[in-house]
This record gives sequence, C-alpha cells and structure tokens, in this order.
Amino acid sequence: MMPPVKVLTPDDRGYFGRFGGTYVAEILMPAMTELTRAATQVMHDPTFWDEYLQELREFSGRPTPITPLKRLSGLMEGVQFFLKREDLNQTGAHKINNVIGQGLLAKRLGKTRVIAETGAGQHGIATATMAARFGLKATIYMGAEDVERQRPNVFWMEKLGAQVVSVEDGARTLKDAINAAMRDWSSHFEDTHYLLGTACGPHPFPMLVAWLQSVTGLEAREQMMAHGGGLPDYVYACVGGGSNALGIFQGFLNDPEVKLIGVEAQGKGMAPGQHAARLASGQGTMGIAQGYESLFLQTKDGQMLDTHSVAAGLDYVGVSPIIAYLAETGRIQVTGATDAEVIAAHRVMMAKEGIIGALESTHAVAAALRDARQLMLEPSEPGREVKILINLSGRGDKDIFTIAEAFEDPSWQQFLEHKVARYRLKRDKKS
Amino acid sequence: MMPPVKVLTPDDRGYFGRFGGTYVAEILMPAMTELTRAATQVMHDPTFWDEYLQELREFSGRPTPITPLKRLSGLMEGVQFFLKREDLNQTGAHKINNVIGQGLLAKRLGKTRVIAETGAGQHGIATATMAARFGLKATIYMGAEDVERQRPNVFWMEKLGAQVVSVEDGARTLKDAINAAMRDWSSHFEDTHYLLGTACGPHPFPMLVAWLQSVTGLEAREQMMAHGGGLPDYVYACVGGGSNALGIFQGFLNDPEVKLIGVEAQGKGMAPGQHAARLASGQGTMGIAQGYESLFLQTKDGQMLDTHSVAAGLDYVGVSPIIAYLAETGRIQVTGATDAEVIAAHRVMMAKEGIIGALESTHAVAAALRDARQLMLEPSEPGREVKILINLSGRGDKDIFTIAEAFEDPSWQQFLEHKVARYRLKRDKKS
Amino acid sequence: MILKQKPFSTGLMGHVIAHEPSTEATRQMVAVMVEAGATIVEIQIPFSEPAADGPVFLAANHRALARGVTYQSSLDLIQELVKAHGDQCDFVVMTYLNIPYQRGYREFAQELKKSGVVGTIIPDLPLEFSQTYEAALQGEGLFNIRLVAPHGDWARTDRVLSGARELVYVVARKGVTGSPSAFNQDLNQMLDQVRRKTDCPLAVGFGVKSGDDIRKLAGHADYVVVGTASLEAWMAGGEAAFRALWKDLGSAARESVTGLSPEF
Amino acid sequence: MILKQKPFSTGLMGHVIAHEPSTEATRQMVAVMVEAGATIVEIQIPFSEPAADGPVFLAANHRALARGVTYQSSLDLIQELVKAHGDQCDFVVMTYLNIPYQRGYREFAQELKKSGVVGTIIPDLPLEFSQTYEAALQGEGLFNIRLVAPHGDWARTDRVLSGARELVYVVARKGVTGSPSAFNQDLNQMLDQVRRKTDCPLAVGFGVKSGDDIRKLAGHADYVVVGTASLEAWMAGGEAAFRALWKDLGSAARESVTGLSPEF
Ligand SMILES: Cc1ncc(COP(=O)(O)O)c(C=O)c1O
Ligand SMILES: Cc1ncc(COP(=O)(O)O)c(C=O)c1O
Repeated sequence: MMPPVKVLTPDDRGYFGRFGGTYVAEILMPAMTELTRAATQVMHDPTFWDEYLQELREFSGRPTPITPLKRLSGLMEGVQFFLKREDLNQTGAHKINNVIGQGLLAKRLGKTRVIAETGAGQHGIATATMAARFGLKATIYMGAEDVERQRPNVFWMEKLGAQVVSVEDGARTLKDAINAAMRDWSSHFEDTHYLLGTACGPHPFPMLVAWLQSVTGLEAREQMMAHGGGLPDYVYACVGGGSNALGIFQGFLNDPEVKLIGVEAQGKGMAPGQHAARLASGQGTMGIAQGYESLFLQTKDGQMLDTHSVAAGLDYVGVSPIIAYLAETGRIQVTGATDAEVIAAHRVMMAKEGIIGALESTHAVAAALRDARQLMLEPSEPGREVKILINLSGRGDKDIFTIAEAFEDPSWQQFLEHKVARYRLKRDKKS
Repeated sequence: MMPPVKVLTPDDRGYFGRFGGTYVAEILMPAMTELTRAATQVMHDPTFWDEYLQELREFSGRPTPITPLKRLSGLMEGVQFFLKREDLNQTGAHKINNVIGQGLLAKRLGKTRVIAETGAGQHGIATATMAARFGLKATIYMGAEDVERQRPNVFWMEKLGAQVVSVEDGARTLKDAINAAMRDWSSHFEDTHYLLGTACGPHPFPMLVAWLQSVTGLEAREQMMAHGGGLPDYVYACVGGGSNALGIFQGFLNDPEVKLIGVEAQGKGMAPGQHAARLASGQGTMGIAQGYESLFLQTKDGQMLDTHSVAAGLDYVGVSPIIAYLAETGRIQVTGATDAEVIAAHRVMMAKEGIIGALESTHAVAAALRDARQLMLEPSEPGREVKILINLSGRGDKDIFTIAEAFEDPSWQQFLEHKVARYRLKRDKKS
Repeated sequence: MILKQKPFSTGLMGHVIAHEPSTEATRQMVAVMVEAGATIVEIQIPFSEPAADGPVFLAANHRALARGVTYQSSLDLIQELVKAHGDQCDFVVMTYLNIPYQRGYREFAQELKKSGVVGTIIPDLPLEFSQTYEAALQGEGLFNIRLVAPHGDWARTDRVLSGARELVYVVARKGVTGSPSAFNQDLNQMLDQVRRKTDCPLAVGFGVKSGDDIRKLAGHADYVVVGTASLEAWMAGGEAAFRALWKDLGSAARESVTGLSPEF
Repeated sequence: MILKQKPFSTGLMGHVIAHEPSTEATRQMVAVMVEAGATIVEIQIPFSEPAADGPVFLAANHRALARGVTYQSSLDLIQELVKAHGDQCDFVVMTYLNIPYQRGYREFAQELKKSGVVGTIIPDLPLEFSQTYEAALQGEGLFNIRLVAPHGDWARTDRVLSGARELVYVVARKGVTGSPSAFNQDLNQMLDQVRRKTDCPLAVGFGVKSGDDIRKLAGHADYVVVGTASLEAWMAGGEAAFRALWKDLGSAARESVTGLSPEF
C-alpha cells in the first residue's frame, strides 16, 4: 500500500502553508530541482515503495512492533500506554527508514557518494550503514560538540567506512553540521547526494523525509487496530527536526479523534539558550535559515540562538516546516519536557518496562507520563480507557556516556579511569 | 505452530545419548524436579507457546528478518550469504528469547526472583530487562573478568534494577558465574528461579533452553523457503554454550540436505588455555561439571582449564550436551575461528554490509567466509549456487571497548582520557 | 542606471564584513580599496548561518557576532563609509535573507536607502523566492544583484538573467567562498555565454586572489570581486600586506579590458 | 559395619583439604583433630568447580590447585595420614564427581582402598546417578555417604535413605558450606524424622563452628562435621587457634549424647 502522500504535499514552491521553500545558493538550485523531480516521481511510483519496504523488511526488521506497557499502565488508573518500537530498527532508531529510502533514490539518480549531517549520531550511523551496504562513499558532518557527546557513534561510523568531519563552526552542533554539509554539497552535487536526516531543510527534503518516515505511522495505525484495541486517543512523539513525529503522525492525520502531540526539548528551562523548544516555548519566530522558512530560535536581528538539550538529537534551532504548519492549523499540539523530566522518565522506563530508550525519544515518554499523571488526558469516548501511543524513536545504548554522567555513576568513572591507565601503560611500553 | 520437540527430547534421566544428566547438590534436586515437570508441561501446552510468541512479537519485534548479503555474496563466485538477524531483538541478541520463555515459566511457578549467570553480559541484560518488565527481582552473577570486559552491560543491568555480583573466584569468567548462581540458588530455590542462559547445565535446562530458542530456526526455515529461494545448503552458528546454534539448527534437523556447522572460539591458537574449542580442537574430553555430563576442556585429573576468546560469550569450558550429542551422531559439524579471523570478518561485515555483529556471532561469519573462500562448500544440487545461512546471534555495540582495543583506535583512547580528566576535575571541585 | 561608474578597464569590487576584524580595520580596508581603484564595495552584515561562505568568512561572521556586532551597528558603519567614499564608489550590502526578513523587506529597503547603499547581494535567495524582496528594494530605487552559477542549467540561467538589473554576479565555480578557482577557458566561455543573454555588466567572484587572476579574466569579466583573499591578507600581514595586495589588484585591473561590447 | 568406632557421645568428624593451606598444615590439623577426639576425618581432594562449597573452601580449592596439588599428591598425603592415625580414626574422601569420573570409578575405588580410606562423600552426585559409582565403591568394600538436605521433599529423602549405608550426612540448611546455621528445634525435628527412616548414624554438617552448636544438637545428631570453621581458625590464628577450637569442640562432644537409640 502506498502512503497517502496527498495529505502532506506542499504547493509548487515547496511550501506547507507559510512554511517551507528552497533557500539555497544558486549553484545548488538545479540539484534541488533534480531532486524534487525524482522525489515526486518515486512518491507516485508504487514499485519504489515496494522496493523500499522490502529493504526495510530484510535489512531493518520492519515492521517494528507495538509494545503494550503493562506495568506503566498499571501505575495510573484508566490509562493504557503503548510504544511504537522504532528502537528495534537496524542501527537503533527511526533514522534508518529515511536513509534507506534516500539511498535507493540516490542510486536511481546515479550518485556514488552521500553526505549527511548528524546530531545524536544516529543519522550518521544510519547513513554510514546504508552506504556500506549499498556500496556508496559517505562523508558525515557532525558538530564538534556532538562528536564529543556521542563518540561511540563516531567510532562506528568510521569503522563502517564513512569519513567523519568534526565541524568546529558556530555552536558546533547540528545546525552547523547542516551548514557544513550544504557547503560540501554545493561543490559536489554532481556525484553526491545530500542525505538530509530530518524533515527540515530546503524543499523537497521535508516532503521526502516525511513521506519516507510515514512507514511508521501506517504500520502503527494498522497494528493499533489489530492488536491495540482500536485507535489511540493520543500519539506522542519527540520533535527534533520533526521526522519521527511526522512519521508516526501521518498514520493518524485523517483520524480527527486522535490527538497528536509533539514534544520538544525544554532543556534546563525557558531562558533563551537553555532549551530547544521552538514551538512549546512560544519563543520561535518566523525566519529563513538552513534553506527553509519556518520557526527558529533567534534574536530579533535574525541571528540563531544557541540551544541546549540533554539529547543531542533534539538540540536544534529550527523545526520542520510541516510540523510548524500542522501546529498552526491546530492538527497537532506541541509541548515539551525538561532534561530533568527526561532523566526521571528514563529511569522509570528502565525499571518498570525494561526498555532503554534514547534520550530523544524519552522526551515523548516524559511528556506523556506527566500529562497522564496530571489527568490532562481524556478518552475520545467517555468512560473508556485513555490509549496513549508513544513513538520510541530510538534506543539509548548510544547515550551511555551521557546517562552515566547524569546518574553520576562512580563505577563507570572508575572503569574509564582503569581503561585509560591501561592504555597509558601500553603506550609507554611501546615507546 | 508448536516446535518439533520430539527431535530433541532427552531420555528420562535427562540424557541426550551419553550427554546430559542432573549433577547438582541434593538440596537442589526437588527444585530440578519441579522445573523439569513444569518445563515438560509447557512444552506440550500450545497456549504457552502462543503466549511466548506473542510476548516475543510485542516486546522483541520477532520475527527477526533474514538479510541477504548482496555485497559479500558478490565477492565470491557461486555463493549466496544470508544472515538470520537475532541482533535486531530487544537487547540485541538471541538471549532474550530464552529469557522471556523462562520468565513466563518462572511466573507460572510463582517465583518472585530470578538469578542468572552472564558472560558477555547479553544474558544478564536480557534477564534484567525481562525482570523489569515482568516485575521480578533479579540478581546477575558475572565473572570479574567479564565485568571488566563488558562494563557498559553492567551499567545497564544495574539501571534496569538488577543487582550485579562480580564473581572473583576461579578464572573469573562464565563458568565461575554459573557456579556462583548455583550457590545462590541452593539457598533460595523456593522463591527464586535460576534462569540459565544457554543450553548447558543440569537437565532440564539444555532441553528447555534449546526448545525456547527453536523459534529462531522455525522462523528461519519458513523465511528461507518464502524469500531465500529454498533451503540453505549450510547453516553456520557460533557455539558458546550452544543455545543460538541449537536455536537455528532445530529449524533444519529434519532436512538432511542442510549441513549444520557450529563454530567455536579458537582464540589465540590451539595451545590449552588459549581457546575455547571443546569439539573443534579435539581437546574436549568427557567430564561432569557445572551440573551436567558433556565434553569439557580439562586436565587429565579433571580440573577445568582456563579458556580464552576475544568474545566473552564464547569463552566457556563446557558445551551443551545436545551439541555434543548432535556432533557425535554426525548431524552437525563443529569447526572454529580464531580471534584474528574474527576481527578481520568483523571489519568486512561493517565495511561491506553495514552490519556490526557481536564478536560471538562474528565467529560464525568468519568460519563461513573462510570455508567459502577455500571453496570447501558445495550446493546440495550440483550446478546451483551455494546458499549459506549464518545466524547473527547478536549485535556488536556492546563490544565497543574490545573492538576499539583490537583496532588500537587512538581517538577512542583520547576520548576516554578526556572524559576521565573531566570527571577528576568535577570530583576535585566537589571535595 | 544606478551604479555610478561603468568600468572601461576591469572594475574592482571589494568585500568587507562590517566591523571585522575591527571597526577601525574595516574603515582602513575600505579606504585602501577605494584608493586602489575599487568602484564598488560590498559590505557584509554578519549572520550566524552564512551558508555560502567558506571557513574564513564563516569564522569572521561568528567572530563579529561574538564581539557584539549587530544589524544596527553594521548599518551605522555603512552609512559612515558611504559618507566618506560615496563620491568615488558605490556601496552594496551583502547578507543572508534572514536579516532583511526579520527587519521586514520594506523597512530594510528604506534603511538601506537612508544609509546610501545602492543594492544588495543575497546568496541564499533563489530567483523563485525573490519577487517580494526585489520589489521592496525597487520601491526604494535600489536593486538586487542576481547570482549566476556554473551549474550547467542554462534554461535556469536564462530565467535568472531575464529580470536582472544593474549587475550580474557570476560565481566562478562550484562550492563556497574562499577556495581557489581556476580562471581558465571554461569560465571565460561561460562568461561570454552569459553576456550574450544580458546587458548587465558581469562581476566575477569566488576565488579571485591576485592581479594574475584578473588578467586571466580580461576581456570577459567587467568586475572582479575580491573577498576572502582580501581579508586573509589583512589577517596575515595587516595594513601593509593588504595595501600590497590591492596595489597588485589595482594595476592589473587598470591594464585589463572588460568584456563589455564597444557600444556599451 | 565398616566404620571403626560408633560414638556413644557425639562423634566428631573433621574436614581438611589435602595440602591446604600447606602439606605440613594438613598434617598438623589432622593430628590435632584426632587428639581432640575426632573419629572420622574427611579429606577433600581439590576440584576447580567445587559447586557445593562457599567462599572459604572455594578459595582454598583454587589455592591448592594453583600450588600444584594433584589427585595423586592428595592420595599420597591421604595414605600417609591413614598410616599415622588410622588406628584411632576413619578417613573418608570428599570430592566432586569429576575426579573419580576421570580416574574411572573402578580404578578410583581401588586406589582409595589402597590408601586406606573407607568411604567417600560426593556432593554433586544425586541418587539418580549414583548407581554405577556406588557399585564400584562397594566392589572394593568401600561405601558412599549419601546426603540428605532440608528441601522438604520427604518422598525423595525416603528414596535416598532406603539404600544408605554406614553413615548419612544431613545438611543442616539450604545453601553451600561456610555460612552459619541456626541449630534449632526445626533442625532437630528434621533429624529425628530422618532417624525414624534409617538405621545409619547421622552426621550433621554445614555451619557447625563451636561447642555450643554441638550442645544444641545433643540427642539428635550422632556426628558433627566441622569444616569451614576449622579452616578459618587455622587461617586466622594458626595452630594455637586451631587447637583451642578443637579443644572446645572435643569437650562439648564428649559431654553430649548422640541421638542413637539405646539399643544401638
Ligand atoms: C532517536 C532519535 N529520536 C529523535 C531524533 C530527532 O529527530 P527527528 O525529530 O527528525 O525525529 C533523533 C535525532 O537524531 C534521534 O536520534
Ligand atoms: C551474541 C551472543 N552470541 C552467542 C553467545 C554464545 O552463547 P550460545 O552458544 O548459548 O548461543 C553469546 C553469549 O553470551 C552471545 O552474547
């Protein structure tokens, strides 16, 4: 079955309402046009979708399951939690969906190399993985700050054969990695596909990425109907760029009784620079940057602000034009979760359900738990249980350093000290 | 569909041929009898198998896919490689199958606590995960050597709510952890289920674990018939205790044209103490230890030898009585792979297929690649391609420390030094 | 025509980033440029995401913002520089679209007008989205300099050129500012082809770093833009090195003819 | 009956690990035990996987193996000790099944016989698998001491007791060697119940550490086995502490009656 592309088709300038567009250097415009044409073509080609699904099935184990959270549901009266398990994908996050889709597209376009930005490292790993499997060269741009936070991912990307470039510019995070990738692309678009990792950036990326990620939502709806006792009342998903949220939301856009809740990173609080909540804070303002028009955290002059989140993958200054559009139309609501709420929710998920979610995804869990606890949620039919579906976009193994630090785990610190001492000894012996 | 238990049913003393039995202290014998009765019961109860499959589907994302390895296959003429992707399970290995099955059984038996031994940490993580989800207490015994090698897994087990006990006895690896778990069990069998992680130990564990793991083989056979163009000619699986190998082999036991190859750890070479190849080395001799009669690496006096493998999960002195039995009957063959072959195969899998396998599982890959390269493999019908199915029992994220060391990665070492320096600074500030 | 001077020999177009590396340095740099014969100076208002700029300008943008340079302080400096040199040279603003977007295109145009600037260059504003912005500028009698790039899509370039006004900026190669370009046959052929499609003079930028480069463009380019090389000279050798560079550029430019047809 | 002495007051059964902590220490320990009145000495042949032993014996087994103690050197020492003390006391071997298994049960029995040992204790040999092994011992006129444990499955205990010979080892509690046991009513009731099912004298082991423990078992146990406490005393205070412990054990044992019926 082809996904319902109609719902999320932009106008012919690449706009969703007043959000979108293609604001890139002239040198890139033909590449954007070529890509738009190719994207539009495959979006109407059922054989592409089939090829895409087959690769996801064979390589990534799709469909991912829906897991009922029995113990968590037991904690609160009248509430049933379900997780959509994108963490069980190859490479441990939803990112692989988009990557495989764009990888197939890149091959159709005859490209021999892909480049990508990455924040949490998940998109970078996914891209490096796909490139290895498809026999493409890969260069991954990653903010120096994120390289530091997510070193294990860097290690694997390199071992998968990708070149990882640490981006030292600006805030040294995701937005700077995007700029760097764009710079590379403007020199190499002829043989290189820019494999953007979220539903942001210049048109056609938001449309293309959202379409590819819709596989999550289509599966989830079918699974809820078959095993979950019907449609959920609420769907929660974290919003970094917006791709995992759009992925799952698209399964339910035509079900008005299903409330769709995006969750942004409220970081350390609402002071500018301390969070990455573009919508939930009310602080995001219309702007044009990173190739598209949307809401950004910026000064009145239009300079992008620094952002913060414990989750590298949500630590981003802009937001998908499609998310901004759906929020403006009221079809989705956007809330947030703070670092502290996320660490607490992470603990609960581990201890009660045995699931180690990515810190990004745990934002959705934290907000759902909070809203349910505050009795803010109501079933669409009175008297029924409230069914809450949360998109667990990724797994948390990658976050071990961050989480060990958040918990101030002393044995982890000792372990690292011991390792380092051993490396030193070995080096000293050699020299 | 219930798995074909008949094939692997032991005699009433728990023996498969001349291998098996229940050699435990008198205090534990009633617990063993109770467990044997319960295991036998559920093995004939289709509702149990259904409940088991449902939990695996909902929580672990089964069925796991079969991935055709196109680029690897392209390297050699006339060979097609397929992977069975147990690495895509919840917690990243086949271990969760057995754990969920035994967890359901423990609940049927009214136990409120589980204990487990762990080598690589995968079984410990899986047990801690299941215990969190099922609301059971958990204690995990782990050789001190393995605690050191697999610290990330220890960290997660603790965060999942399990108590991890570092076992300082003996060689401080898997066998010592099993002894320690047995000691705990002999004090606490009334409320505690010993959740043994592989198809070893006293009867009924080999039978029970093999039966639960057969889910892999049943899926694999069906998938190969549906998408793989028919039965494989060869099935490769690594053999630590033997559970993943038995899991996949059971799908094909009744297909005599399918050759089943177990792969042991040949470590640094064939000198005693340098490997864990009980069968492949010809050095394993009949013995009784760890609760069962089978082949062990031991001195003429009957003292167990130290073993070595780069993969903690294969570094074990005994072998499943069922593996020993099937090898004796000639239904399976057992070969090995050295540490060096494994590191090389790991590299190839990452660079060519984008898959980061566990070092344990990579033993199977390494042997299959070597045997294929040496043109030792033949199709069951002349003229056809040779189809090789490899069981990828787990993913390799957990092995980052080991692999980074094997590759002598300098940036990883720098990263750790940097982390340690930062922890020190923070501590100094506090004090 | 808004631009004051039409070059008979190759025109020089200088580039500075407002207040970078310091306000005084910007003043001195512009003075030297004008002295060396620059007839257009492009002043960049810093932006946090200068997507079309290479490492040197990227770092300079960020340094300027970190030092507290704002839109307003940039405009103030521009106004001062126009006052000082406006009789000898035209000033244009180079910046990214988000800067005018935040101001409002109308207000932005009015403020530029007031400061004495004649036009703008916005590298992240493709033709498709330029209508409102260009109209706002035009409303104040200013113009937007369109960019043409060597992507090989001539149908597109035709569309870009069809509404171009005053000056066309021809990007010498793929990529971003700051890397060397090969000023060769291919580029000159492209310039000649562009010229057949427009009456506007052609400014060539991206990678021009010496008098030699200018000489290679003789007969094909009407203006050359010297950006990164100019800032690099200042950063490496201060005013002396900067002056030496512009002396070389100036004499090469004076010796070189433009590509404008005789009847221009 | 093979066992030489039937106790009227509570019998003392000592435990040593061959050559542990040293050969000389083992010699001295056995001498002190016999002097204090032990009539059975249990000598453990070290095994790498002593699954029924707690931390103290576990470590001792591994230390002994690390020092090079072998099956043969253990047998040699046993033979020497039987020569020295065999007139006052019986010796039994305690080890795990893999040791006789490697030797071959027949050969093992012959070698034990030759060394002068009268029986064995094999903690990891359940009734179900004991037939061949026990038959091999019996063939040489030796016996295997069966273990009974407080798991509450009396039907099973009946089966264990039904073929028991010479002595039954009653494990005082769940778990492994080396932890303290509560020598209380429950245990004594269990001992009495076991006694009703067998004619063999009952040795109680696991956790006996003092004369007081022995007094609490008076009238119920026929032998007490002192294992971990004995080795611990030696390790902590050498011969002096060891002698003091056994003096206490000896006098408590002499004061305590056994649970054997008067007609025994
Ligand atoms: C696990 C996970 N979830 C969510 C995100 C946020 O991205 P998006 O909003 O595009 O889903 C990331 C980004 O790296 C991620 O790794
Ligand atoms: C990934 C993986 N594969 C294989 C094994 C070996 O165990 P078995 O032979 O029981 O499958 C382990 C053990 O920890 C493991 O973690």
